[in-house]
Amino acid sequence: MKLNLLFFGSLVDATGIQKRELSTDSLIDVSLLNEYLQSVFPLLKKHKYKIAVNQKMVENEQELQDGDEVAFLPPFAGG
Amino acid sequence: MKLNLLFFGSLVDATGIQKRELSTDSLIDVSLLNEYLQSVFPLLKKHKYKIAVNQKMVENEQELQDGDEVAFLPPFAGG
Amino acid sequence: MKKKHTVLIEGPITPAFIADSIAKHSSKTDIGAHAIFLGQIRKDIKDNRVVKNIEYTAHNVMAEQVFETIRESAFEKYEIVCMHIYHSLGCVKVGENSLFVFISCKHRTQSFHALEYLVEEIKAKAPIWKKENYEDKTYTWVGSEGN
Amino acid sequence: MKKKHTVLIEGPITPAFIADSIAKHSSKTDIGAHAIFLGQIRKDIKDNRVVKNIEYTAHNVMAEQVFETIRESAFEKYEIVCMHIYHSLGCVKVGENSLFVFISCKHRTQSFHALEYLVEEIKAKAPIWKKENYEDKTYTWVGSEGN
Repeated sequence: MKLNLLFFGSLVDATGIQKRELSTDSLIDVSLLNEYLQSVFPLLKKHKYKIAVNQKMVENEQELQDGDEVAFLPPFAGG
Repeated sequence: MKLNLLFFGSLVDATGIQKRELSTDSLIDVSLLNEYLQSVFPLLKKHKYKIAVNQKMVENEQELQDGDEVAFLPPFAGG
Repeated sequence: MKKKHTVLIEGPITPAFIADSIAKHSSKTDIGAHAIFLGQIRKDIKDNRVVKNIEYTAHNVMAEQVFETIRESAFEKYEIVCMHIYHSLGCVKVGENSLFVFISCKHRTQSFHALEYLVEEIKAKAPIWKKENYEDKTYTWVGSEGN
Repeated sequence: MKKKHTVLIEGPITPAFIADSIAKHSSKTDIGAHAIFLGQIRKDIKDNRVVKNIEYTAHNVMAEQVFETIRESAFEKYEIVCMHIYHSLGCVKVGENSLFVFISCKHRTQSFHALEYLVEEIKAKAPIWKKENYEDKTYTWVGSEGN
Protein backbone atom coordinates (compact mmCIF):
# COMPACT_ATOMS: atom_id res chain seq x y z
CA MET A 1 0.00 0.00 0.00
CA LYS A 2 0.95 3.62 -0.40
CA LEU A 3 0.87 6.16 2.42
CA ASN A 4 1.12 9.93 2.11
CA LEU A 5 3.24 11.22 4.96
CA LEU A 6 3.03 14.87 6.06
CA PHE A 7 5.29 16.54 8.61
CA PHE A 8 4.58 19.91 10.19
CA GLY A 9 6.29 22.54 12.30
CA SER A 10 9.44 21.44 14.08
CA LEU A 11 9.07 17.96 12.57
CA VAL A 12 10.01 19.36 9.18
CA ASP A 13 13.38 20.20 10.70
CA ALA A 14 13.60 16.84 12.48
CA THR A 15 12.98 14.82 9.32
CA GLY A 16 13.95 17.21 6.57
CA ILE A 17 10.63 16.30 4.96
CA GLN A 18 7.32 18.09 4.50
CA LYS A 19 5.62 15.53 2.32
CA ARG A 20 6.55 12.07 1.14
CA GLU A 21 4.92 9.04 -0.36
CA LEU A 22 5.85 5.75 1.31
CA SER A 23 5.25 2.28 -0.15
CA THR A 24 4.99 -0.44 2.43
CA ASP A 25 3.29 -3.76 3.14
CA SER A 26 4.55 -4.27 6.67
CA LEU A 27 3.73 -0.95 8.37
CA ILE A 28 0.12 -1.90 8.89
CA ASP A 29 -0.72 0.37 11.79
CA VAL A 30 0.26 3.78 13.16
CA SER A 31 2.46 2.31 15.85
CA LEU A 32 4.59 0.34 13.38
CA LEU A 33 4.84 3.29 11.03
CA ASN A 34 5.89 5.57 13.86
CA GLU A 35 8.57 3.16 15.09
CA TYR A 36 9.91 2.84 11.58
CA LEU A 37 10.08 6.60 11.10
CA GLN A 38 11.77 7.08 14.48
CA SER A 39 14.44 4.61 13.42
CA VAL A 40 15.00 6.44 10.13
CA PHE A 41 14.81 9.92 11.73
CA PRO A 42 16.14 9.51 15.30
CA LEU A 43 15.49 13.23 16.01
CA LEU A 44 11.77 12.47 15.95
CA LYS A 45 12.13 10.76 19.34
CA LYS A 46 13.05 14.08 20.89
CA HIS A 47 9.79 15.65 19.75
CA LYS A 48 6.29 15.57 21.12
CA TYR A 49 3.72 14.99 18.42
CA LYS A 50 0.36 13.49 17.61
CA ILE A 51 -0.69 11.67 14.50
CA ALA A 52 -3.70 12.26 12.28
CA VAL A 53 -4.87 9.82 9.63
CA ASN A 54 -7.00 11.40 6.93
CA GLN A 55 -7.32 14.56 9.08
CA LYS A 56 -8.56 12.75 12.17
CA MET A 57 -6.45 12.38 15.30
CA VAL A 58 -5.74 8.69 15.91
CA GLU A 59 -4.21 6.38 18.50
CA ASN A 60 -1.29 4.05 17.88
CA GLU A 61 -3.46 1.01 17.20
CA GLN A 62 -5.12 2.65 14.19
CA GLU A 63 -4.74 0.40 11.17
CA LEU A 64 -3.49 1.92 7.94
CA GLN A 65 -4.96 1.49 4.50
CA ASP A 66 -3.78 2.15 0.99
CA GLY A 67 -3.96 5.86 0.18
CA ASP A 68 -4.10 7.07 3.77
CA GLU A 69 -2.71 10.48 4.58
CA VAL A 70 -0.68 10.26 7.78
CA ALA A 71 0.15 13.62 9.32
CA PHE A 72 2.66 14.16 12.12
CA LEU A 73 1.60 17.11 14.26
CA PRO A 74 3.75 18.77 16.92
CA PRO A 75 1.99 20.89 19.59
CA PHE A 76 -0.32 23.41 17.94
CA ALA A 77 0.66 27.06 18.13
CA GLY A 78 -1.99 29.02 16.28
CA GLY A 79 -3.08 32.55 17.05
CA MET B 1 -27.88 82.04 45.60
CA LYS B 2 -27.99 80.89 42.02
CA LEU B 3 -28.27 77.25 40.95
CA ASN B 4 -27.75 75.87 37.48
CA LEU B 5 -30.32 73.16 36.85
CA LEU B 6 -29.79 70.53 34.16
CA PHE B 7 -32.35 67.93 33.05
CA PHE B 8 -31.54 64.90 30.94
CA GLY B 9 -33.28 62.18 28.97
CA SER B 10 -36.96 61.70 29.73
CA LEU B 11 -36.83 64.53 32.29
CA VAL B 12 -36.46 67.01 29.46
CA ASP B 13 -39.92 65.92 28.35
CA ALA B 14 -41.25 65.92 31.92
CA THR B 15 -40.12 69.49 32.62
CA GLY B 16 -39.80 71.01 29.16
CA ILE B 17 -36.37 72.20 30.27
CA GLN B 18 -32.83 71.21 29.48
CA LYS B 19 -31.04 73.95 31.35
CA ARG B 20 -32.21 76.73 33.63
CA GLU B 21 -30.75 79.13 36.16
CA LEU B 22 -32.70 79.32 39.41
CA SER B 23 -32.34 82.08 42.03
CA THR B 24 -33.33 81.00 45.52
CA ASP B 25 -32.52 81.57 49.16
CA SER B 26 -34.84 78.96 50.63
CA LEU B 27 -33.96 75.82 48.68
CA ILE B 28 -30.87 75.13 50.72
CA ASP B 29 -30.52 71.42 50.15
CA VAL B 30 -31.22 68.86 47.45
CA SER B 31 -34.34 67.58 49.17
CA LEU B 32 -35.99 71.00 49.29
CA LEU B 33 -35.02 71.77 45.71
CA ASN B 34 -36.41 68.46 44.54
CA GLU B 35 -39.71 68.96 46.37
CA TYR B 36 -40.02 72.42 44.88
CA LEU B 37 -39.37 71.16 41.36
CA GLN B 38 -41.84 68.29 41.77
CA SER B 39 -44.49 70.83 42.75
CA VAL B 40 -43.74 72.95 39.69
CA PHE B 41 -43.41 69.95 37.36
CA PRO B 42 -45.75 67.26 38.73
CA LEU B 43 -44.70 64.83 35.95
CA LEU B 44 -41.30 64.56 37.65
CA LYS B 45 -42.92 62.44 40.35
CA LYS B 46 -43.64 59.73 37.81
CA HIS B 47 -39.97 59.44 36.93
CA LYS B 48 -37.08 57.65 38.53
CA TYR B 49 -33.98 59.80 38.72
CA LYS B 50 -30.86 60.58 40.69
CA ILE B 51 -29.30 63.92 41.35
CA ALA B 52 -25.72 65.04 40.82
CA VAL B 53 -24.29 68.26 42.24
CA ASN B 54 -21.26 69.52 40.41
CA GLN B 55 -21.02 66.18 38.57
CA LYS B 56 -21.04 64.05 41.73
CA MET B 57 -23.99 61.87 42.68
CA VAL B 58 -25.51 63.12 45.94
CA GLU B 59 -28.11 62.18 48.53
CA ASN B 60 -31.10 64.33 49.50
CA GLU B 61 -29.39 65.90 52.49
CA GLN B 62 -26.68 67.49 50.38
CA GLU B 63 -26.55 71.23 51.02
CA LEU B 64 -26.51 73.57 48.07
CA GLN B 65 -24.22 76.50 47.51
CA ASP B 66 -24.20 79.48 45.22
CA GLY B 67 -23.14 78.49 41.72
CA ASP B 68 -23.84 74.77 42.14
CA GLU B 69 -24.75 72.77 39.08
CA VAL B 70 -27.63 70.44 39.94
CA ALA B 71 -28.25 67.71 37.36
CA PHE B 72 -31.33 65.47 37.26
CA LEU B 73 -30.40 62.08 35.84
CA PRO B 74 -32.90 59.39 34.83
CA PRO B 75 -31.64 55.79 34.52
CA PHE B 76 -28.54 55.66 32.34
CA ALA B 77 -28.85 54.01 28.95
CA GLY B 78 -25.46 54.28 27.30
CA GLY B 79 -24.00 51.81 24.85
CA MET C 1 0.69 65.85 33.34
CA LYS C 2 -2.25 63.62 32.70
CA LYS C 3 -3.28 62.72 29.18
CA LYS C 4 -6.82 63.75 28.33
CA HIS C 5 -9.04 61.17 26.72
CA THR C 6 -12.14 62.25 24.87
CA VAL C 7 -14.71 59.53 24.69
CA LEU C 8 -17.77 61.28 23.31
CA ILE C 9 -17.86 61.80 19.57
CA GLU C 10 -20.61 63.20 17.39
CA GLY C 11 -22.47 60.67 15.24
CA PRO C 12 -21.75 57.00 14.53
CA ILE C 13 -18.41 55.28 14.98
CA THR C 14 -17.43 54.27 11.46
CA PRO C 15 -15.53 51.18 10.30
CA ALA C 16 -12.84 53.52 8.93
CA PHE C 17 -12.39 55.09 12.36
CA ILE C 18 -12.05 51.64 13.91
CA ALA C 19 -9.54 50.56 11.26
CA ASP C 20 -7.52 53.69 11.92
CA SER C 21 -7.49 52.93 15.65
CA ILE C 22 -6.30 49.39 15.02
CA ALA C 23 -3.62 50.53 12.58
CA LYS C 24 -2.18 52.95 15.14
CA HIS C 25 -1.35 50.02 17.40
CA SER C 26 1.08 48.35 15.02
CA SER C 27 3.92 50.38 16.52
CA LYS C 28 3.07 49.19 20.05
CA THR C 29 5.04 46.00 19.82
CA ASP C 30 4.43 44.82 23.37
CA ILE C 31 0.79 44.15 22.47
CA GLY C 32 -0.18 40.56 21.71
CA ALA C 33 -3.95 40.72 22.00
CA HIS C 34 -6.66 43.21 21.14
CA ALA C 35 -10.23 42.80 22.34
CA ILE C 36 -12.85 45.05 20.83
CA PHE C 37 -16.51 45.60 21.58
CA LEU C 38 -18.86 47.40 19.23
CA GLY C 39 -22.43 48.32 20.07
CA GLN C 40 -24.62 48.35 16.98
CA ILE C 41 -28.14 49.79 16.69
CA ARG C 42 -30.70 47.01 16.28
CA LYS C 43 -33.83 47.36 14.20
CA ASP C 44 -35.98 46.29 17.13
CA ILE C 45 -39.73 46.28 16.91
CA LYS C 46 -41.53 47.53 20.01
CA ASP C 47 -45.34 47.55 20.11
CA ASN C 48 -45.35 47.32 16.31
CA ARG C 49 -43.04 50.29 16.00
CA VAL C 50 -39.77 49.81 14.10
CA VAL C 51 -36.60 51.46 15.39
CA LYS C 52 -35.15 53.94 12.92
CA ASN C 53 -32.32 55.52 14.89
CA ILE C 54 -31.15 56.36 18.37
CA GLU C 55 -30.35 59.84 19.59
CA TYR C 56 -27.76 59.89 22.34
CA THR C 57 -27.38 62.68 24.84
CA ALA C 58 -25.04 62.85 27.79
CA HIS C 59 -24.04 64.99 30.68
CA ASN C 60 -20.82 65.53 28.76
CA VAL C 61 -18.57 66.84 31.52
CA MET C 62 -19.74 64.24 34.01
CA ALA C 63 -19.57 61.46 31.39
CA GLU C 64 -15.96 62.23 30.55
CA GLN C 65 -15.12 62.14 34.26
CA VAL C 66 -16.95 58.83 34.69
CA PHE C 67 -15.14 57.34 31.69
CA GLU C 68 -11.82 58.44 33.17
CA THR C 69 -12.68 56.78 36.48
CA ILE C 70 -13.73 53.59 34.69
CA ARG C 71 -10.47 53.63 32.69
CA GLU C 72 -8.40 53.98 35.84
CA SER C 73 -10.24 51.17 37.60
CA ALA C 74 -9.65 48.89 34.60
CA PHE C 75 -5.93 49.68 34.58
CA GLU C 76 -5.83 48.77 38.27
CA LYS C 77 -7.72 45.49 37.86
CA TYR C 78 -6.19 44.17 34.64
CA GLU C 79 -2.83 44.11 32.91
CA ILE C 80 -3.65 46.43 30.07
CA VAL C 81 -1.18 48.03 27.68
CA CYS C 82 -3.65 50.53 26.30
CA MET C 83 -7.33 51.26 26.20
CA HIS C 84 -9.64 53.39 24.09
CA ILE C 85 -13.32 54.10 24.57
CA TYR C 86 -15.54 56.00 22.17
CA HIS C 87 -19.25 56.64 22.56
CA SER C 88 -21.52 58.39 20.09
CA LEU C 89 -23.58 61.46 20.78
CA GLY C 90 -26.46 62.54 18.57
CA CYS C 91 -28.12 60.42 15.94
CA VAL C 92 -26.95 56.88 15.16
CA LYS C 93 -28.97 54.90 12.64
CA VAL C 94 -29.96 51.26 12.63
CA GLY C 95 -26.92 49.16 11.62
CA GLU C 96 -24.42 51.81 12.73
CA ASN C 97 -22.17 51.58 15.77
CA SER C 98 -22.46 53.78 18.85
CA LEU C 99 -19.94 52.27 21.28
CA PHE C 100 -16.36 51.23 20.62
CA VAL C 101 -14.29 49.75 23.43
CA PHE C 102 -10.76 48.75 22.46
CA ILE C 103 -8.44 46.99 24.89
CA SER C 104 -4.91 45.91 24.15
CA CYS C 105 -2.91 43.59 26.39
CA LYS C 106 0.27 41.63 26.27
CA HIS C 107 -1.66 38.37 26.65
CA ARG C 108 -5.18 37.42 25.65
CA THR C 109 -6.83 36.28 28.88
CA GLN C 110 -6.71 39.70 30.49
CA SER C 111 -8.14 41.30 27.36
CA PHE C 112 -11.39 39.28 27.45
CA HIS C 113 -12.06 40.00 31.09
CA ALA C 114 -11.16 43.67 30.85
CA LEU C 115 -13.45 44.03 27.82
CA GLU C 116 -16.51 42.66 29.60
CA TYR C 117 -15.71 44.66 32.73
CA LEU C 118 -15.42 47.91 30.79
CA VAL C 119 -18.60 47.50 28.79
CA GLU C 120 -20.61 46.63 31.91
CA GLU C 121 -19.15 49.59 33.78
CA ILE C 122 -19.98 51.94 30.93
CA LYS C 123 -23.56 50.67 30.72
CA ALA C 124 -24.02 51.03 34.48
CA LYS C 125 -22.24 54.27 35.21
CA ALA C 126 -21.98 56.60 32.23
CA PRO C 127 -24.57 59.41 32.31
CA ILE C 128 -25.80 58.84 28.79
CA TRP C 129 -29.36 58.55 27.56
CA LYS C 130 -30.92 57.20 24.46
CA LYS C 131 -34.05 58.28 22.71
CA GLU C 132 -35.22 55.52 20.44
CA ASN C 133 -36.87 57.01 17.38
CA TYR C 134 -39.30 54.82 15.43
CA GLU C 135 -40.18 54.89 11.77
CA ASP C 136 -43.67 56.15 12.63
CA LYS C 137 -42.04 59.26 14.20
CA THR C 138 -42.88 58.30 17.78
CA TYR C 139 -40.09 57.76 20.29
CA THR C 140 -39.23 56.26 23.67
CA TRP C 141 -36.58 57.17 26.21
CA VAL C 142 -34.89 53.80 26.74
CA GLY C 143 -34.70 52.74 30.38
CA SER C 144 -37.41 55.21 31.41
CA GLU C 145 -40.30 53.22 29.95
CA GLY C 146 -43.39 52.94 32.07
CA ASN C 147 -42.53 56.02 34.11
CA MET D 1 -26.37 23.23 1.19
CA LYS D 2 -23.71 24.22 3.65
CA LYS D 3 -21.89 27.51 3.29
CA LYS D 4 -18.13 27.13 3.04
CA HIS D 5 -16.03 29.31 5.30
CA THR D 6 -12.40 29.88 4.52
CA VAL D 7 -10.42 30.80 7.57
CA LEU D 8 -6.83 30.67 6.38
CA ILE D 9 -5.57 33.67 4.48
CA GLU D 10 -2.11 34.45 3.19
CA GLY D 11 -0.20 37.14 5.09
CA PRO D 12 -1.33 39.55 7.81
CA ILE D 13 -4.92 40.54 8.53
CA THR D 14 -5.00 44.25 7.74
CA PRO D 15 -7.04 46.99 9.44
CA ALA D 16 -8.73 47.62 6.08
CA PHE D 17 -9.86 43.99 5.93
CA ILE D 18 -11.25 44.27 9.46
CA ALA D 19 -13.05 47.52 8.63
CA ASP D 20 -14.57 45.90 5.59
CA SER D 21 -15.80 42.98 7.70
CA ILE D 22 -17.38 45.35 10.21
CA ALA D 23 -19.00 47.45 7.47
CA LYS D 24 -20.64 44.37 5.96
CA HIS D 25 -22.61 43.88 9.17
CA SER D 26 -24.52 47.15 9.00
CA SER D 27 -27.26 45.43 7.00
CA LYS D 28 -27.69 42.75 9.68
CA THR D 29 -30.05 44.75 11.80
CA ASP D 30 -30.71 42.07 14.41
CA ILE D 31 -27.14 42.50 15.68
CA GLY D 32 -26.65 44.61 18.80
CA ALA D 33 -23.16 43.62 19.86
CA HIS D 34 -19.92 42.74 18.12
CA ALA D 35 -16.99 41.23 19.98
CA ILE D 36 -13.68 41.07 18.17
CA PHE D 37 -10.35 39.50 19.02
CA LEU D 38 -7.13 40.31 17.20
CA GLY D 39 -3.85 38.53 17.78
CA GLN D 40 -0.91 40.83 17.14
CA ILE D 41 2.74 39.79 16.79
CA ARG D 42 4.77 40.96 19.78
CA LYS D 43 8.38 42.04 19.55
CA ASP D 44 9.37 39.59 22.25
CA ILE D 45 12.97 39.11 23.27
CA LYS D 46 14.01 35.50 23.91
CA ASP D 47 17.56 34.73 25.02
CA ASN D 48 18.61 38.16 23.72
CA ARG D 49 17.05 37.49 20.34
CA VAL D 50 14.45 39.96 19.08
CA VAL D 51 11.38 38.65 17.25
CA LYS D 52 11.18 39.93 13.68
CA ASN D 53 8.24 38.01 12.28
CA ILE D 54 6.29 34.80 12.58
CA GLU D 55 5.81 32.30 9.80
CA TYR D 56 2.59 30.34 10.10
CA THR D 57 2.02 26.96 8.53
CA ALA D 58 -1.01 24.74 8.87
CA HIS D 59 -2.40 21.43 7.85
CA ASN D 60 -4.78 23.42 5.70
CA VAL D 61 -7.45 20.84 5.00
CA MET D 62 -7.54 19.63 8.57
CA ALA D 63 -7.45 23.20 9.92
CA GLU D 64 -10.47 24.26 7.88
CA GLN D 65 -12.33 21.20 9.18
CA VAL D 66 -11.34 21.99 12.76
CA PHE D 67 -12.44 25.61 12.38
CA GLU D 68 -15.79 24.43 11.03
CA THR D 69 -16.23 22.11 14.04
CA ILE D 70 -15.30 24.94 16.42
CA ARG D 71 -17.78 27.25 14.68
CA GLU D 72 -20.56 24.71 15.00
CA SER D 73 -19.85 24.13 18.67
CA ALA D 74 -19.95 27.88 19.33
CA PHE D 75 -23.30 28.21 17.55
CA GLU D 76 -24.61 25.42 19.78
CA LYS D 77 -23.29 26.92 23.01
CA TYR D 78 -24.07 30.61 22.47
CA GLU D 79 -26.73 32.75 20.87
CA ILE D 80 -24.72 34.04 17.97
CA VAL D 81 -26.07 35.84 14.92
CA CYS D 82 -22.91 35.47 12.90
CA MET D 83 -19.29 34.57 13.27
CA HIS D 84 -16.12 35.04 11.25
CA ILE D 85 -12.68 33.62 11.87
CA TYR D 86 -9.55 34.45 9.91
CA HIS D 87 -6.06 33.15 10.57
CA SER D 88 -2.92 34.11 8.73
CA LEU D 89 -0.61 31.75 6.91
CA GLY D 90 2.93 32.67 5.91
CA CYS D 91 4.86 35.64 7.20
CA VAL D 92 3.35 38.13 9.65
CA LYS D 93 5.62 40.86 10.96
CA VAL D 94 5.89 42.35 14.44
CA GLY D 95 2.94 44.71 15.00
CA GLU D 96 0.75 43.00 12.40
CA ASN D 97 -2.29 40.86 13.16
CA SER D 98 -2.49 37.12 12.53
CA LEU D 99 -5.83 36.13 14.08
CA PHE D 100 -9.21 37.83 13.70
CA VAL D 101 -12.22 36.42 15.50
CA PHE D 102 -15.44 38.34 14.98
CA ILE D 103 -18.64 37.44 16.80
CA SER D 104 -21.95 39.21 16.46
CA CYS D 105 -24.88 38.66 18.78
CA LYS D 106 -28.19 40.23 19.54
CA HIS D 107 -27.06 41.04 23.08
CA ARG D 108 -23.64 41.70 24.53
CA THR D 109 -23.22 39.11 27.27
CA GLN D 110 -23.18 36.16 24.89
CA SER D 111 -20.65 37.92 22.67
CA PHE D 112 -17.98 38.18 25.40
CA HIS D 113 -18.27 34.55 26.39
CA ALA D 114 -18.39 33.27 22.84
CA LEU D 115 -15.30 35.33 21.98
CA GLU D 116 -13.19 33.84 24.75
CA TYR D 117 -14.48 30.34 24.02
CA LEU D 118 -13.61 30.61 20.33
CA VAL D 119 -10.11 31.99 20.82
CA GLU D 120 -9.28 29.29 23.37
CA GLU D 121 -10.65 26.56 21.11
CA ILE D 122 -8.63 27.85 18.17
CA LYS D 123 -5.43 27.97 20.21
CA ALA D 124 -6.01 24.46 21.53
CA LYS D 125 -7.31 22.64 18.49
CA ALA D 126 -6.29 24.26 15.21
CA PRO D 127 -3.38 22.44 13.52
CA ILE D 128 -1.31 25.55 12.98
CA TRP D 129 2.35 26.10 13.78
CA LYS D 130 4.48 29.16 14.18
CA LYS D 131 8.11 29.63 13.45
CA GLU D 132 9.36 32.65 15.29
CA ASN D 133 12.07 34.34 13.26
CA TYR D 134 14.51 36.59 15.10
CA GLU D 135 16.39 39.60 13.86
CA ASP D 136 19.67 37.66 14.10
CA LYS D 137 18.24 35.18 11.54
CA THR D 138 17.85 32.33 14.02
CA TYR D 139 14.41 30.89 14.67
CA THR D 140 12.34 28.78 17.07
CA TRP D 141 9.27 26.63 16.52
CA VAL D 142 6.93 28.00 19.18
CA GLY D 143 5.53 25.34 21.49
CA SER D 144 8.20 22.82 20.52
CA GLU D 145 10.99 24.46 22.49
CA GLY D 146 13.25 22.21 24.48
CA ASN D 147 12.45 19.19 22.32
